[in-house]
Amino acid sequence: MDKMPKWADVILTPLISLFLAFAISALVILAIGESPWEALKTMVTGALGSSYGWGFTLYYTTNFIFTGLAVAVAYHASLFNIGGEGQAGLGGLGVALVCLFIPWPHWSLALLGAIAGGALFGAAWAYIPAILQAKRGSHIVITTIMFNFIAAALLNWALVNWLRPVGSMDPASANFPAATHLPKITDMFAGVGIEWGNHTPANVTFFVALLACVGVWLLIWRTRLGYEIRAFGKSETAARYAGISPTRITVIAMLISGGLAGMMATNNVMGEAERLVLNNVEGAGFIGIAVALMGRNHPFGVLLAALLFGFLYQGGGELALWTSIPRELIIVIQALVILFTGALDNMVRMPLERFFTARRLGKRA
Amino acid sequence: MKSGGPGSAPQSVAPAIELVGISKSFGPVQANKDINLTVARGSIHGIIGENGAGKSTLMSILYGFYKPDSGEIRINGKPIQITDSMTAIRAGIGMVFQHFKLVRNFTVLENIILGAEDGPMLRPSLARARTRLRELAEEYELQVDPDETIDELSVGHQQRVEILKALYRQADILILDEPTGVLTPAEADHLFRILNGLRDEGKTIILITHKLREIMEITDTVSVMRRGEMVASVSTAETSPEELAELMVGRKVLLEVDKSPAQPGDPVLEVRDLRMIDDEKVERIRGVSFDIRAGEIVGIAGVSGNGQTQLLELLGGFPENGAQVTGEIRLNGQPLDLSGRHSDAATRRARGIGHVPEDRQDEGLIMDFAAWENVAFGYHNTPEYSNGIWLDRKAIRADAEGKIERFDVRPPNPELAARNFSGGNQQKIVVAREVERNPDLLLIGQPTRGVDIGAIEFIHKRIVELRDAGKAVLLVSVELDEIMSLSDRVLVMFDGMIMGERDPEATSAGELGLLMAGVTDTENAPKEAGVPPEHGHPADHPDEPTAAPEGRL
Amino acid sequence: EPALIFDLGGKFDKSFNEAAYQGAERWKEETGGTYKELEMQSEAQREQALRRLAETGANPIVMTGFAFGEVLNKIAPDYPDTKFVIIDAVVEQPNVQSNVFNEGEGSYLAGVLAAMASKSGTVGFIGGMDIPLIHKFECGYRQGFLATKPDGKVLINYTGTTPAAWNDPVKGGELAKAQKSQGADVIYAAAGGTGIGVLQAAADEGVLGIGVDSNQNHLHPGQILTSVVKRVDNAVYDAFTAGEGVEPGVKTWDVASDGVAVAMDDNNAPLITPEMTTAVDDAKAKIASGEIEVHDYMTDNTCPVD
Amino acid sequence: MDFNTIIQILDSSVRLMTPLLLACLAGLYSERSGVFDIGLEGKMLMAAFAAATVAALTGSVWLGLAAGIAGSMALSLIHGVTSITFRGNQLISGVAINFLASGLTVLLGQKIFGLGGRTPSLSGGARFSEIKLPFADQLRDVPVIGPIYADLISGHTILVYVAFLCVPATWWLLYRTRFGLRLRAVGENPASVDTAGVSVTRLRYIAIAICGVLCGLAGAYLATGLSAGFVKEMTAGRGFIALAALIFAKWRPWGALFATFLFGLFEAIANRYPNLDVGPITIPSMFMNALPYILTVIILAGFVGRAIPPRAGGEPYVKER
Ligand SMILES: Nc1ncnc2c1ncn2[C@@H]1O[C@H](COP(=O)(O)OP(=O)(O)OP(=O)(O)O)[C@@H](O)[C@H]1O
Ligand SMILES: Nc1ncnc2c1ncn2[C@@H]1O[C@H](COP(=O)(O)OP(=O)(O)OP(=O)(O)O)[C@@H](O)[C@H]1O
Ligand SMILES: [Mg+2]
Ligand SMILES: [Mg+2]
Repeated sequence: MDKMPKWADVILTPLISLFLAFAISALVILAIGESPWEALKTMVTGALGSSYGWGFTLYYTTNFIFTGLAVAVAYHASLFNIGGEGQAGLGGLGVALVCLFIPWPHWSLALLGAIAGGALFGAAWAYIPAILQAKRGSHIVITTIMFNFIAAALLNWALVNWLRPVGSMDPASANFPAATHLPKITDMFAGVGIEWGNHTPANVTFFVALLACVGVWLLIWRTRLGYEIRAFGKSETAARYAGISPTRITVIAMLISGGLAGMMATNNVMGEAERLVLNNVEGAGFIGIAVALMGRNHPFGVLLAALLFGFLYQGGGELALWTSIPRELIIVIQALVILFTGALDNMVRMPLERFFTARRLGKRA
Repeated sequence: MKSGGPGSAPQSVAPAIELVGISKSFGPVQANKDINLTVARGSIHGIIGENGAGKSTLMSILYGFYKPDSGEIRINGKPIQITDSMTAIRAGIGMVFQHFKLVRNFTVLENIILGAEDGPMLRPSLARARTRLRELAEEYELQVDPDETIDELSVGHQQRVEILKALYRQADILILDEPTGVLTPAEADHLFRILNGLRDEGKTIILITHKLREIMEITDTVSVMRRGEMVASVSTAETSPEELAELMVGRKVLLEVDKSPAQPGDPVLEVRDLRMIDDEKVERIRGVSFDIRAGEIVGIAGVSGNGQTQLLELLGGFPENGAQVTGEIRLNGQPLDLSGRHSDAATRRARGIGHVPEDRQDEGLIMDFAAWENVAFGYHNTPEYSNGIWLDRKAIRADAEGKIERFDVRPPNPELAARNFSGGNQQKIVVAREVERNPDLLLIGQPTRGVDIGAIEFIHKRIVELRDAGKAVLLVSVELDEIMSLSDRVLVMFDGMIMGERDPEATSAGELGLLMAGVTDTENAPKEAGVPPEHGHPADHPDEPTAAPEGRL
Repeated sequence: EPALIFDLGGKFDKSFNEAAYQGAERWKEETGGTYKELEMQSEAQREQALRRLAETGANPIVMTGFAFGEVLNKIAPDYPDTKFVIIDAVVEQPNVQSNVFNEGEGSYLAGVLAAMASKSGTVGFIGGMDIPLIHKFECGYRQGFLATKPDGKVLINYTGTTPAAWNDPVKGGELAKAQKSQGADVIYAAAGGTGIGVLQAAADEGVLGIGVDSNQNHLHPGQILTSVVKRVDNAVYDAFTAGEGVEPGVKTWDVASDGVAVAMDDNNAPLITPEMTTAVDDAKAKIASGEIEVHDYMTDNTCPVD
Repeated sequence: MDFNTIIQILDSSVRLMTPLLLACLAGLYSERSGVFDIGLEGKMLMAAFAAATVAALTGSVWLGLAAGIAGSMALSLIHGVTSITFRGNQLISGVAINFLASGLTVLLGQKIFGLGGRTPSLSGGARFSEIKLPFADQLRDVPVIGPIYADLISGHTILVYVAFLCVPATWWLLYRTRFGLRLRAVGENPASVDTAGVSVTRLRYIAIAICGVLCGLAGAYLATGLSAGFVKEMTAGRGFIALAALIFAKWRPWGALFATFLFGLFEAIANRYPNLDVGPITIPSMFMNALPYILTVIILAGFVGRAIPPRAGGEPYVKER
């Protein structure tokens, strides 16, 4: 017996929280002397008002889905993977190597290759913290933080000394060959004769991300492995009682997590930049933490949260581009959204629960 | 000065406790409904009721842990608003919770003074507490080492700490919530002697228990709760266990185990010279050898902390991390791996060992999983429950529904998280899962701890049925009654060793109690020897010379 | 209406974005015109920003930073009527003007000055993120220094490998102190916001600092030897002034054209001896004439003085 | 490596470790009370900003310090309201606080100074200056002890000494006072504190407030002690390193001193030897920059056992569900 109907908890609570977050954001905008209404309009039209805006929103969403799923999978095994940033970065290296050094006949094969390469490198980067946690008890939070820094150094070195074409200013790899260029969503629509979001970076990887959501959902709630991951995440002693090996689950969960983070590179590195640039992850790894926590570590929740963050990112970008509002405002709005929907949800839920309980008791009487 | 029934106290003396119209709900669950209760000063008052009847809630309200939705509390005749535990403590109330509220990595002394310090500095408080503790220990025979950390103490001693905490705060009214669930008979007797002493001093005691024997033995008056309501308050002298049981459950309950003599077959489990050294290099199991044959129940009696837990876990395939195991175990004549990949619980299950662990909440169940998911726990990789890499959710659900029905799990809702079932029903889920696999060997630890009498009856029946189907059962319990009535043979463990074997028909609780305390010469032992030595589990003290158990006399 | 796009560091990066901003502001002040400005927030926005500006009719569109090179190369052909101006990269398109700066030459001059100002014979260089562009500064500096003081020593530090390397004045200050304790008495900072910490620490420790990109001499008057200015402001100013008539092709800003220089003003006048002035002028002339060839690190990832 | 170099490296370590130490102790109070805090970074950043801003506006570093503490406390309060009063997810709240600080500092900075989030450079009384301990100059020439005293021990800003004093003070508070006993208890088993008649909420709020003060000191030290003003994102991940150090230290004050010293030392060494020659190869500077992190992982894996966090950490205290 629940205190309030499920729909209220799933829909009403986040909506009210979101509303509160935006209300406070409006106050902040007022405080810096701008018009909240204009800001909202710019954001909504910029991010959702046109297929063009959607093209960007979905691109960012794709990134956040991958990093969000990465955090979520590890979280189910009660491992707090803060290393998405580094794993996605290494994933970029994997994708770059696959695209640069293997002559692909067609993008579809290249995509599969890149997914494998990105996942492999991302997973490899998660493997070390995982094995240290499992065998040596080194706290995964520290090791993954450290591995973010180490990944940055490694990527920097690889780009400057190895992958950068001689004479290029840019610490970036050469451009990937044309055969590896992924179709943009624009192209896919054009195929059926619809003009949609010209020159936007959203590409076929978005569908890979959706598949990843489904895959993670199946993995966690439908497979034996997922069952073991969740059981281990809830109680290590109970897992051992049930014959589930803590080492094995720790390592596997982190490999999957790192692999998902690494797969993000198919979107930003292969799908958008079409070469590997420095700092290609741009904080998406950290946003993944917020996305996963807000999405309650459920793939569908992650998808929604990623969309929300994609919207904020693109809408905020528009805001910074076309109004005099500094781009940092978006970070503040993101913070408020995270705070209200993720951490202060009980503030909304408690009165709601009281309301529904009172109503139910009233009915009964 | 012992008061009689509730009505017999002179009108002039106000009762120690009066609860008037107390109601409390947790969200939609009404845990207490309009409860009235009067407890006379200087009496021992028992409260009984099924799991989830609302006993703990009521007492927690009295102690200020929960706030009642409505109702009034009067202490010594004066109405009082108990808003938090501090108010309760000031009003002279002390409570020993069902689940102890101790800080596990603190010393006894630190736990005692927590919240009752004399001043901002610790040293003087600790010094005073040390002296006072010594006095209390002497006065009430409640010896504990003040510098031991709680983690190192046996449950019995942890409970002493809780009682000392209350006495240190000069409690006049002492509430004990299921205090004997974790004690040996000797420890329980000891506790009751203390309680009697306290009552004689004029203190008032409320005792919650599931054991009717204890109610009959020690209480002056008793109240019965059912589904949040107070259904009866009677004088103990004027009632009987049968009547109480019926009041509690709402039907007649069989209080004895009904079983025919065992017909043992071939050995199922053969254990030879089994040793286990834990992570901290302490030898927890010290050369244990025994057999269990098909169609018999072997009970292991012992004070908790003497290696039974470790033995059960080891046989079940999950000895604590870092443990080293040597010796030999054969199941149906085939050796079992003691270390390496094939010594895990999954392999043991595949070989036909079922296991109801001692701790259902931390081991036997995933509390956040739905009941149906827990039904597959440990067996999720078996063909019945899986399809390739997938979990066969339909099959598991169907099986869960069957089990819930057959085991009368309430509420019969497979979607409900394990956490939301009462302890007894949680236990039924675990027992259903393990027993219905028809294992060749069933390991079962503390099967009825904290479980109400209705459920106990049911679980005992299932265990006997399994035995009658020709399976072997290894039962570990601190309940001597349970051991003696269920087992066909009884082994007693002390300090990691088996002290001896007894026939339950031919032995007595006293004799077993002596063995449990490490006394093998049970003929000539003095009576007090049944009380375990100060440190409940000697294995925690590797430095102490642990000579042959006889030397302990 | 002209437009200016700043790179990820933002227009107040204490570096070339800020210089570009100043150039635009100067143009605005002098002509009373208006311009559009944009700050990048993510890599993916570059193309978006360029296209949207081009579509709204901004012309010319000026952008700072090599990171725009790729994108510009891709989109310039789509807007043949728009003129694009890129700073710090070469894009070979008919409607693009590429502005490249010979930072190495400016740094060479700073190296000469450092060598003459240094009493200990040891000087320092602190770079921001460890990337080739910054090595270019480092290499020129070392060449200039060693040409003047062949047995001297240059200490080199980079702040880090993440973008945080540009915004860590604390680490910058600590690196400056570490270099000072190893004997450095002139420290050149090419590290954006981190450089502020370097210059501060140098001033606190009583050694000389050298600023970068824009004239930073005023930050600690009398304690900053000079600043290697990169006239991004002029590049922007020129582009804005030329308007739609911006000349396509590569425009090189070097010592000869005063596109890069060492800043001399009242703030550092007491530090600059006449000999230094002569030496700098001399080196300038020789660089212009080709007699001194300042090696461009980026061409082969090496520095000849290694 | 001669003696002088060692002194210099240690001296640098001390400066570098100070903000880490303060933040680490801040985290210690919060997490010992059972409230996890990954928002140390944000609080430090906010404190650095507030301190620099007020110091720049008033010219007084002390007012700046007070403002820094207030700024950090404000965020602490948010964390308290979400995770104690409303029993929200402590990790999410921490993440939000980091975002909030990162955005607000620049937004407010831009509004106040128009320098893109930077504050003007501080000078004179708006900065903490170095303190010369008595007899530092006279003792300098005494062998061994002289340089240690004059160069290593003397000559830091007051906050450095405060930070180091905080270690024994924290130890004393934690293990010798009533408050410490209760604090440790509430992080292990809040129900034990509650049933002993002490308010869990109050204790946790106090712990969080102390955390705010210490983060405030850390941030103020960054902006007004180590450097002279605020630059956006100037904490540069130090809050996360402090968190790592806290786990490393197993939530103990002396451990915190040791762990943060190690981080400071590694960074100082990497600063001093940007390109380390090891026989045939030279380690590129990029890897020297990552050296502190690599060494941390190695030490963690090799020498430090399992770190067991306070048992009640991360979980809000819920009596009635
Ligand atoms: N903290 C709580 N939050 C929500 N519901 C609770 C809580 N504690 C108890 N309940 C509800 O109140 C009812 C009464 O629980 P209580 O613990 O008082 O039972 P009990 O009689 O002590 O049972 P047992 O014999 O098993 O100890 C339970 O059925 C449960 O649903
Ligand atoms: N905090 C809580 N939230 C929700 N339900 C609770 C809570 N505490 C107890 N309950 C519920 O109250 C009932 C009885 O609670 P209690 O903790 O007394 O278990 P129990 O039956 O006594 O088991 P045991 O005696 O083995 O501890 C169960 O249904 C349990 O799920
Ligand atoms: Mg109870
Ligand atoms: Mg119970």
